[in-house]
Amino acid sequence: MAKYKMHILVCGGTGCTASQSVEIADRLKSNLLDKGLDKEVQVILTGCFGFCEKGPIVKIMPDNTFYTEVKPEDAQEIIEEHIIKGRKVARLLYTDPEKKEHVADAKHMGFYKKQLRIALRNCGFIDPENIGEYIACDGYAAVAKCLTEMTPQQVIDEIKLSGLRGRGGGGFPTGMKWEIASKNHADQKYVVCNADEGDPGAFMDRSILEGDPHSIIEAMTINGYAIGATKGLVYIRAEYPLAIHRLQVAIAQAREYGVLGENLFGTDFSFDIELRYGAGAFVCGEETALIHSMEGKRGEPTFKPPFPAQSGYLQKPTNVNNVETYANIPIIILKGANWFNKIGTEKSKGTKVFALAGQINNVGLIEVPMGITLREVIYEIGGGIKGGRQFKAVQTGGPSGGCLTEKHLDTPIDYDNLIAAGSMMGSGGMVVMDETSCMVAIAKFYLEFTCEESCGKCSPCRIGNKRMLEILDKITKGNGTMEDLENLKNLAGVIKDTALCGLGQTSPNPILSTLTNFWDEYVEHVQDKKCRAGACKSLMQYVIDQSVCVGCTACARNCPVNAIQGEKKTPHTINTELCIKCGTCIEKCKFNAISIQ
Amino acid sequence: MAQIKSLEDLQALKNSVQEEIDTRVKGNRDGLVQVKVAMATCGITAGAKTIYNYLLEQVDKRSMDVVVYQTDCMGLCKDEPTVEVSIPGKDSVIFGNVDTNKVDEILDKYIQKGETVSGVVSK
Amino acid sequence: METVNLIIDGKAVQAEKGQTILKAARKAGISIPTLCYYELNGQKLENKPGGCRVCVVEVEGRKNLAPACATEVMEGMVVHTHSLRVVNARRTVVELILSDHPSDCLSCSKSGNCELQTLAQKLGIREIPFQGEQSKYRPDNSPSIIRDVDKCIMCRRCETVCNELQTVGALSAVNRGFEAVVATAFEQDLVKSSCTMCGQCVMACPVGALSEVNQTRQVIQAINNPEKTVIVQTAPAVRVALGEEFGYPAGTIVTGQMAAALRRIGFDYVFDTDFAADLTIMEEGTELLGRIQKFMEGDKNVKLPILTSCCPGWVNFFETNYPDMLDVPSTAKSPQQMFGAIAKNYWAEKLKIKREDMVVVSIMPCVAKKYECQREEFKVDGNPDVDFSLTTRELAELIKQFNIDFNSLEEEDFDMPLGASTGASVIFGATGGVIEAAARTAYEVFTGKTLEKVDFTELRGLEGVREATIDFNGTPIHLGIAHGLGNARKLLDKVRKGEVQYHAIEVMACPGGCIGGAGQPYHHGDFSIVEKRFEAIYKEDLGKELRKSHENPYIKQLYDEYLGTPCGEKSHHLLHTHYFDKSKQVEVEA
Amino acid sequence: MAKVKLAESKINKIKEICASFGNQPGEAINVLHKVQGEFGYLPAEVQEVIAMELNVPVATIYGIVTFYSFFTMIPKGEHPISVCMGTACYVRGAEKVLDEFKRQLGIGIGETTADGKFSLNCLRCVGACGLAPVVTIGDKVYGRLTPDMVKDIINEYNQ
Repeated sequence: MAKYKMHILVCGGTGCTASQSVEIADRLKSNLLDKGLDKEVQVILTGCFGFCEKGPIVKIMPDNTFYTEVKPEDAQEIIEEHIIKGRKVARLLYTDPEKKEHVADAKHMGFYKKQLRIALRNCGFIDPENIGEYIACDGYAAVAKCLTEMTPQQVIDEIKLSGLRGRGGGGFPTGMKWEIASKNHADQKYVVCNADEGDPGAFMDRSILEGDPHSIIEAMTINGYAIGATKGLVYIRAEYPLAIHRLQVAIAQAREYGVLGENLFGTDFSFDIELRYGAGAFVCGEETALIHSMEGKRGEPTFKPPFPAQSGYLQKPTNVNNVETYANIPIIILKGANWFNKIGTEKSKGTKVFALAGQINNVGLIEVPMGITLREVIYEIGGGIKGGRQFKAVQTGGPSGGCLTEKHLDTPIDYDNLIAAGSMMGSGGMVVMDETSCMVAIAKFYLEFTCEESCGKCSPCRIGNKRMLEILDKITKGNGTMEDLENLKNLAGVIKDTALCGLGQTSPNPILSTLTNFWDEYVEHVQDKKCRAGACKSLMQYVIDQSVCVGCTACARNCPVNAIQGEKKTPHTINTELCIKCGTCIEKCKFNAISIQ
Repeated sequence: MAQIKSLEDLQALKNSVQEEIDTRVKGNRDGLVQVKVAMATCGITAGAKTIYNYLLEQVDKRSMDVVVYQTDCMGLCKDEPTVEVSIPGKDSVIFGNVDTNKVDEILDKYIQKGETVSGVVSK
Repeated sequence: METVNLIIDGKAVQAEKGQTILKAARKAGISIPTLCYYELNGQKLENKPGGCRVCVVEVEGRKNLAPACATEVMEGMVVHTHSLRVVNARRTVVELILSDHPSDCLSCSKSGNCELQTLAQKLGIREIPFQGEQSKYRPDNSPSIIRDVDKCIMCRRCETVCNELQTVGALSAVNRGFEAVVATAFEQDLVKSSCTMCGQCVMACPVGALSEVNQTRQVIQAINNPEKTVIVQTAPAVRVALGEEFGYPAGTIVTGQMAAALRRIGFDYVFDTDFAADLTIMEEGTELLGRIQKFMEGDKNVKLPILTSCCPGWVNFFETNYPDMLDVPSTAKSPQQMFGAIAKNYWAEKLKIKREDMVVVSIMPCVAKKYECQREEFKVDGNPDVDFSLTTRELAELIKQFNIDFNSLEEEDFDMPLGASTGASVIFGATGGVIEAAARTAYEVFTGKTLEKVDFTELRGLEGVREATIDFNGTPIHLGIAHGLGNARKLLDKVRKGEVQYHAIEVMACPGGCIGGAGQPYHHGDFSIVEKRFEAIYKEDLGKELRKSHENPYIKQLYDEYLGTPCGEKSHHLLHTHYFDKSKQVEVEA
Repeated sequence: MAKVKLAESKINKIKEICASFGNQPGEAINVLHKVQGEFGYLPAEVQEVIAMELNVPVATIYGIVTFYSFFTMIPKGEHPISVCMGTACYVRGAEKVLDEFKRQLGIGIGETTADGKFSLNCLRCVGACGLAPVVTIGDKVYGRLTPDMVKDIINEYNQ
């Protein structure tokens, strides 16, 4: 078979697929066929490149040319210019926002420079639907090594030594978790991959499943071998059709190639994997709730202990790890714990994938070594704040996390530092906010989410969060009192202290952290009835600029509640008591004399 | 497809598929020797395509850690086909009027042994 | 037994390994308040979702407060059950629950029996600092049970009882978050669900979300209507529990005071359901012997075992779940309905009044009886044999409404003839009692001999499923007993599959039988109360002069004067019934 | 005898799906996924039949259906509109887009227009955060939306 001389990698992640990347790949292929180049140039639909802000992404290898925001109609030009003539299509290249220069080679882009891709090592690089490509990148070599050269205890020891901690939120040491499960004896044990990513704005697990599904299969098999389980289950969100498809394809291929099934690598060890579908419940990310959901029940958490490692799925010892955690496993086995534990900080080893979002230039999925600072992430990788506005806060950890401020920008990111700062790692959402974001409204946004996703089992979460939301609503509407703030503080503390599961215990974090870091803003809402970000509609006031108004009466005539007074040809005024903030006056004013304050 | 039943099976399979992905792997790695063939219309007319194919073939044959790719016209149209070689830490050089023999020479002498090879048209 | 040492509130405590902090503390005399926790000791039922968070305690070294009901003790644990942190959290949690609970305590049916009310009082809550939205649901009025879902606090007790203890499955937690509540499928009325009206959910509910339909007002109206002759009958289990409502210790027998109180209230005749229980034995016993006789003669069509049919919750249960076995249970009506039929026919004829002018009221330990007396087959031209069925609790309420000083009442007797009874009928109130009563009579009828040992102790007990073989003069008679519908299901499934062979099976829907009925004074999960009622029932039996139903002279008189023979034509018409298929069926839509 | 009325083809389909999961109660969620995939929603009658086939109380099935936001008892519109309310979309103005859809269609979240053409829902992060705010209609994804684009989008489906 003739070797392909060039490879065109087209991002086949959900984000890029949503903006027609599949069609781009098809057009590239048909253009190649027309030019008779289909045997020389290969088009591959890969997993997510991470740089979603500028999707769809097309990358040409081996010269590493990175095209952004490609449209199907660009396919012809890419083939005719780049492939045939070797001329890069300049207009599709990434432009450095600061230097205003085109950056051709992806390695030199600010977005990628500081990243270290371990969990995402194969995403955006291999064809996820081709097991051969995974094997070519050392795939299944780790499980082969475990099964043929290592005892289960050695595998556990290696993971323990690596210092890997759970990437799903809690940060529990993975090796220790495996060890507990291995020591509980039972006729049947289970390995469960938690792919019920529910954190709004976090999509690393989905990207890994879409871009490198075999790494999860391999890691789960290693996990099964280590703890003595022969059955694996992936609990995956039904809202992730592409990830489900890729995983199904990968499982079928793995079975066909004999790396999943009976007597793996000629040993006595057998392992197989099945899929279980989530049905839209954030709380199912909590492992006991997840297990109940897999058993076909309401996904309500139960008190631990018993831990799943003692009594989990169908009351059998069960080890639950999240997708990103698993993605780290094969490479740790191959490169060794001592390679891995050199990356990161003292207590947090390796890398972490973050979903960078919000008012930032480079929205996307990034993987960085633990210990990197927020400043590096936001300004170097993220390319700074959109529109050159002022940084205000960064929210990490999603609904379970908190808002960090300017003073935390140089804190090295790791599990413990984030908790100490009043937030948490969570699954890796990172939302950057500028001065247009109201911190009270942001706390309310997260609480709305928690309220909607609360399972309702325990009273602090079911009723307490609702009451906190009502208080926040009151405050954003300008009806809050200082007593409300006191109640809010007490409630947040009690909910954190008494809720049944992790979701409930962490649900007050967005409030607690904003109360701590943005107390003034709360007080402003309560005492001055002002929202400095201009985000709380009820606190906004319509004002007529007396120096601009000519007294044309257009506003007064059109005001539906007669809130505007003034003599003809003299500046008008708005009676704020009557004003319903409908915006009609602004629409009618020809002199831009009316503004919102 | 025969099932993978041992470490050796896996290694054998890996070797057979490695090649397909090699072009990509090399592109992603830093510190590799880069060989670029100017493949604009002028170059192709002068036979750059044959050179490009021959380069790929020979790099493979020699199992060299060299990444080969095409590039735009280097502006040395009179010397086509041209090949630019960049060795990390050294200035890149461009060889003109390259034929298959010259390719062998570039690979064996210039890249592997660091010897001087004639035909450099530009530095 | 492995033990661990821990310190609770500064006190060194030794506890069993695996025990919860709650139980260890209770054993050490330290009380920790609970709300959702519910246990029926000995009945294998424990509801501990860990949901209310009222029982949280501080465990040194732990980040969060721990629920005492679900946290196991550990060696060296140091627990604080009433630290400032705990008290503040507990109080806030109860305030939160109250903030989503209607404040209509004054008129709530559970007032005085409400565990939330007691808790709020104990914690000294005088105001609720949180105002906000309250849950609003449509009320559900079934013939027996009222669901006021607005009051549901998601303790899940009813759900656990309905699904695990009773395996009825009418209730489930539905929705999520603030909207989460325990409800029926599609939030329909209970009558449209698989509910058997057993009422164990009412018994378990700590608040007023589930309660019985109260009919005291209609009864007072009937009593005060000069046109009506109002007759009351009282079930066996009532007399051993009613006293609890007036401060007597559990297990106190108040039969005489009860009869006196009923007379004070103004009932024209104070009769006893026990009379009808004796009658039931005559009918059901005869039916059993008839089936055994036919079986021994080789009749292949005879249905054995015979199943008792006194319990209306149980009848509803098999009509819904075992429609293929409708010809297996005895066709004998329950004592309540037999009494009603006799009262409105025999007794009305004696009094020379029309049945429409007679009102029959029953006092029952049961809420399903309210449903039973309204079944169409127990009505004649729309007039029911039993007009109103009140629970033990409603009777207590009635007594209180009439300002009767129950505790100082002189004991009185029932009126005759329908107030005459034997010890056999009294034990109807406890699990195993019906089958024992039947055995006492059947033995003598079958063998023609006098039974020397009246007490069949092998049939007694509170184990969920029991069995015993009784020697009928050389013929072994195999008997099965189940109480609690979950246990009944276990037994019936075995019968259906032919795995077990019995001649007769007694089933009672409630744990303990009628003494643990849902119409009895609330025991709040303290099953030792039911155990004491159990002892009292057998004490009452022992104190009776006559202890076999067929020896009841008025029963003999009734047959001689009116009915003829047991299972005869007249009996068949008045004292027997038939059953309906109440299972759900899929029908093809045209 | 309480009767549940349903078309024969539907009854058979449900039975077939339940049987394909061995009529195991533990497979309830998988069954509900499949059945909803088949009929688009899970009306009471359908839940009754599933409960019978899996031999679990229908209250339990209803408890599951009402727990998970993916399951619905209301038929979706011909063109189901889902507005992403993930953080990235929220921060970039998804709420305003949602309000505009509500206004234009005259329906609230979880509702379907009277003509059965559109239904409106919120969802959490489709992962197209680079395109925020994002709306999906059927399989089609609309990114970088502003409220003034809403009317035209609806018109696309109204021809």
